[in-house]
Amino acid sequence: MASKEYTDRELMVSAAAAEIDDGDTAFVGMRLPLIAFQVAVSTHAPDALAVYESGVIRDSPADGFIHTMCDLPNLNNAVSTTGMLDIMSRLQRGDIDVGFLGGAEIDRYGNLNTTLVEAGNREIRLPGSGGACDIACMANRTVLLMAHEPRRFVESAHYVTSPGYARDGTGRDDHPAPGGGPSALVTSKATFGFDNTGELYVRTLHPGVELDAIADDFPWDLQTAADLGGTVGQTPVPTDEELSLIRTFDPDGFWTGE
Amino acid sequence: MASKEYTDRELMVSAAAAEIDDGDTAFVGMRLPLIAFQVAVSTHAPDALAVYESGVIRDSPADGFIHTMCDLPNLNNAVSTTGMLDIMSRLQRGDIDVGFLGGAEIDRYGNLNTTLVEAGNREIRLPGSGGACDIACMANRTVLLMAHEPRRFVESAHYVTSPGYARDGTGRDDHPAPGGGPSALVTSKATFGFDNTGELYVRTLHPGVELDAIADDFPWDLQTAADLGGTVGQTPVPTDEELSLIRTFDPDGFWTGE
Amino acid sequence: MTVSMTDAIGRIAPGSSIAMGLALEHAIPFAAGHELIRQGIDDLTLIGPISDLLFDQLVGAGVVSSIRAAWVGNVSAGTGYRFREAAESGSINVENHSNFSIGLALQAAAMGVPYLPTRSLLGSDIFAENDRFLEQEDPFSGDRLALVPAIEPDWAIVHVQRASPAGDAHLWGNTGITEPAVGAADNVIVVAEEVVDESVIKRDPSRVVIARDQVDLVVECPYGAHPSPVAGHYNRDNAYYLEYHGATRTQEDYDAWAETWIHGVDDRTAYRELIDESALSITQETIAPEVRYGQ
Amino acid sequence: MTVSMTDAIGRIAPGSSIAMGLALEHAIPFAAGHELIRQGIDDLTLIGPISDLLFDQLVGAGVVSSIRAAWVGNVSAGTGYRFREAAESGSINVENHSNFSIGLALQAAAMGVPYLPTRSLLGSDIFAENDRFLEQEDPFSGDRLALVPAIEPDWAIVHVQRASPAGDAHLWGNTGITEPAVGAADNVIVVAEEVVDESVIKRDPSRVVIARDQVDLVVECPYGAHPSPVAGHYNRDNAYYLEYHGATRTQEDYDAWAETWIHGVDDRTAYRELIDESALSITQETIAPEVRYGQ
Repeated sequence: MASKEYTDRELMVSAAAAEIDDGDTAFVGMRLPLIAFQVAVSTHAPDALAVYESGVIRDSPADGFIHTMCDLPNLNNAVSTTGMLDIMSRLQRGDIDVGFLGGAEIDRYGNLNTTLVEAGNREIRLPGSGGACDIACMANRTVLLMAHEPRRFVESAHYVTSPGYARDGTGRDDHPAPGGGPSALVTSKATFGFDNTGELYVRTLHPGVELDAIADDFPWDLQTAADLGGTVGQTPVPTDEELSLIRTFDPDGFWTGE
Repeated sequence: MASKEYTDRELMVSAAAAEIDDGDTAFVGMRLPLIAFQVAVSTHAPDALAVYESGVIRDSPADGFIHTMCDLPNLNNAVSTTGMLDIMSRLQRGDIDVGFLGGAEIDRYGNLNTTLVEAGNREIRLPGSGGACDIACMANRTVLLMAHEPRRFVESAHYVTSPGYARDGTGRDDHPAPGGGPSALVTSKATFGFDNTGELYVRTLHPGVELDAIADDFPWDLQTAADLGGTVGQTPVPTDEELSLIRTFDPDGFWTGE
Repeated sequence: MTVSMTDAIGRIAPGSSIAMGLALEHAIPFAAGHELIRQGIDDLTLIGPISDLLFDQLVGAGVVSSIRAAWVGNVSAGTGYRFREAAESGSINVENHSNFSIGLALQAAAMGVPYLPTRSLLGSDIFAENDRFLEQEDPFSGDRLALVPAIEPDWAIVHVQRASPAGDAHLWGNTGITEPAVGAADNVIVVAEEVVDESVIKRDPSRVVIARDQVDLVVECPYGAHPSPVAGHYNRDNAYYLEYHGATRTQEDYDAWAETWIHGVDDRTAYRELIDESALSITQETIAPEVRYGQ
Repeated sequence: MTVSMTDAIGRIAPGSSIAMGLALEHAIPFAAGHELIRQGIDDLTLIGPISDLLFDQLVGAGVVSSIRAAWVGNVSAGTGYRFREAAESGSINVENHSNFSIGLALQAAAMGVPYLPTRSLLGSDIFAENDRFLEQEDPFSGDRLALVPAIEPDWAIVHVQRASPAGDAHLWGNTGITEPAVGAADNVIVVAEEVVDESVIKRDPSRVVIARDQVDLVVECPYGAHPSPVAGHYNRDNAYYLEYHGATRTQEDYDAWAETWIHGVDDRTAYRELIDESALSITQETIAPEVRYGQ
């Protein structure tokens, strides 16, 4: 692979930002989405609004690097700093267009585990849900981000922290929660969509990534857009403007560096 | 009756103020209790706190006359102006010691009607509950205030806006609400308590009032403290300090005049 | 999204349900109510905790078909005669609530759940007469609870001290059930004493009680809450409440009153000529201590 | 009711449940947590939404027996190693929540009801593994709901910008689930950057997030939330979070870390000598616009 002018995570941020439509209210959370929202609102989605479970509502990038949603630059000149129940109420009444989630494990139907994974005969305890379960249940759509590592793709999540689609192909039909479920997965090698039955499929490959090289990372027979009558495209590389913004928002590459 | 140095309503305010213990959190509402709290906190109950369903919390008299809890003098230098659900939550979790209620009708067991009364074959529509039903259900104890008029004392309230005690003598035992029920009724002629079965009895007579003169006002055989092994006392007249305070808080006698 | 009061109220269809008077006797959107009357938008369902005169005025104007509230009258004087007459004659339908039950109904809608449970209401005729409330045995404790179903108003109209053109509002003093109602309503009109630059609002985001994602229309209307008080702006016009009480005992009297106070003025600017603002102005000012953000 | 941190924490009995870190990564009461460790008050149940390091530190000190939370770790670096090791070994009991479920559990207690219903949780193993949650068919709509039972902590410890000696607190910036937790807890300790005269607080009653009737003890403790940020006072000490992550992979390493940062100082005054406050101070200040009350 030729040397790139951007890191994997910068590409992921660009791809995640593209999932925010102008006018969306986005539930942002931690890590890469913190940067992705700031890119989106600075480029194609000037009227997007971000809500954070701490209570913050923002319509503009922070004027300084933020490790967490509660860092003071994220409060300074915010639109509002209401409480968590108020933000979660927006989610529950269906007012959040898109929510971002990470995961240590994902299954074929977008169910995520951030609580407890198995490694050999050891169970590894992870930090847990935070607001992820709530976002997964109740956002109109969710965008999932994770490093592309084969161990993360599992036939069945050891613990379902954040529900995706039903494993019997009924999608969200019988799911009691009001949310629409995952609309995209962005890894460090590709972007994925979910078909009508809720099953993952490859949507675009990042530049330099071959389909064959990632198909083996999944313990099931991986679908692609081609199987669904479309074509597998290439993920757009971050534009110069996006890279400049990402490096402004994360000047030391804390979240988006190599 | 000799001319008095105070009005009926000034005496009622004094008697109502006496029902607030030092350290109490009192749910105040409208009209005479607005004045009574200010008298209590200025005299024997300096550590009493008043909460109002608008969200206001106060520990001191307003520096100016107030028609309603929301008048600006009641906000100015308040302790807090939180929301109604927050105040009602205090009530529901059992943190309100005493609440004040008025009524157009009261029955033998302290059930109050402020919604719909009968007058001959006409039903007269009154303003309704406001927070009265909630206070009646959930305050640790309630103090009821009303003008002493025979039509207000009824065998059975035409509409129970604010529950008192059960009409079968079981008090609050089977009542689902957490509150303790009425502890006192203050009219313009006497003060009343409630016995173990929840039935009203005369506790004290206001100066110049004879028991015989009020017994006929009730359509049932009125109990007195004497029937319960005590004695019917005389309601203390307002002290000079109380009268001076009442006339400071209500300089034109809007609530407390003749 | 800043529009004139005329335009804002013109968006409300006859037959709508409207939550108003949510901060109790504070910051009642009288100007909006009077514009509803002038435009003759009728068949309305009014929703609120208590209503200190505004609902009575709308009933008197004949534009109301239903009220879902805990108290309707005149806090200074007691009875609201137009409400009383309409309720007694059956020309309006009244759903009786307590302050808490109307607050919980709006909060349930704001939270996106079908109901909220409460320990209030049981044992009252408010509960007994209303088929919409349910009694439940609490599955955890066995306690008896009342379940209050959600109410989702078509509109909420809220009066605030200052708002950005986008709809973010600073509101202080009494708020009552403003926040639950704004969360519950499909559409929200913010009426502000002052529309200010967004930067003013953003300098104090923790003062924002209503954020833009909840707001559809912003109207600047100084003195728009008269005769109710607005913290930091003007006191309650007590005399108005007493005069109204005396002047509206009959429908004919109300009609004459409305001719002067509602139909006789085109808008709030003209209305302000009818009142003595100097008698209501703040003379003893309290300024909040400094609050800093920054980074 | 103003007391020293030592006195305040000394009132907490071993075996108590304590809600802390309620404003998420903002205004975490680290000073109070460190004093709990120094006094060896153990067998604690910790309650919170996410915990950005504080719970990990208490677990490392061996004073925790249970955690009821949605997330425990290090927001800058991911894993909290002391929590992970204790959870994996079974030396602490963990009740998994989502942020909303812990918020609703505290809100139910604050409201004085046994539970609150939600559309979240169902379909997750958080719901499936916990017998305390119940599934219900909504009696109004037939929808499937999860019922979250109330949690009443023995204590809530909350860090604020300023409070009166009586306990009325001005708090701004992120608040997370501070208000529900304060309403839910039997006892509340307010830790303030600044204890101010009551008159300062009363000049802005709408800024009061916690009122005295909910508060048992007030402690003045500047920099008491370090390394977390406090709006208007200091920024987050990001380096501290990264250093802690590297320095506490084993229990031995943690013990050495705690020797310096917790046991090596008697109180917050001594602690402040360990940090470079100038690197955290606010350099770009934003001052809230004026707010007036009055009459």
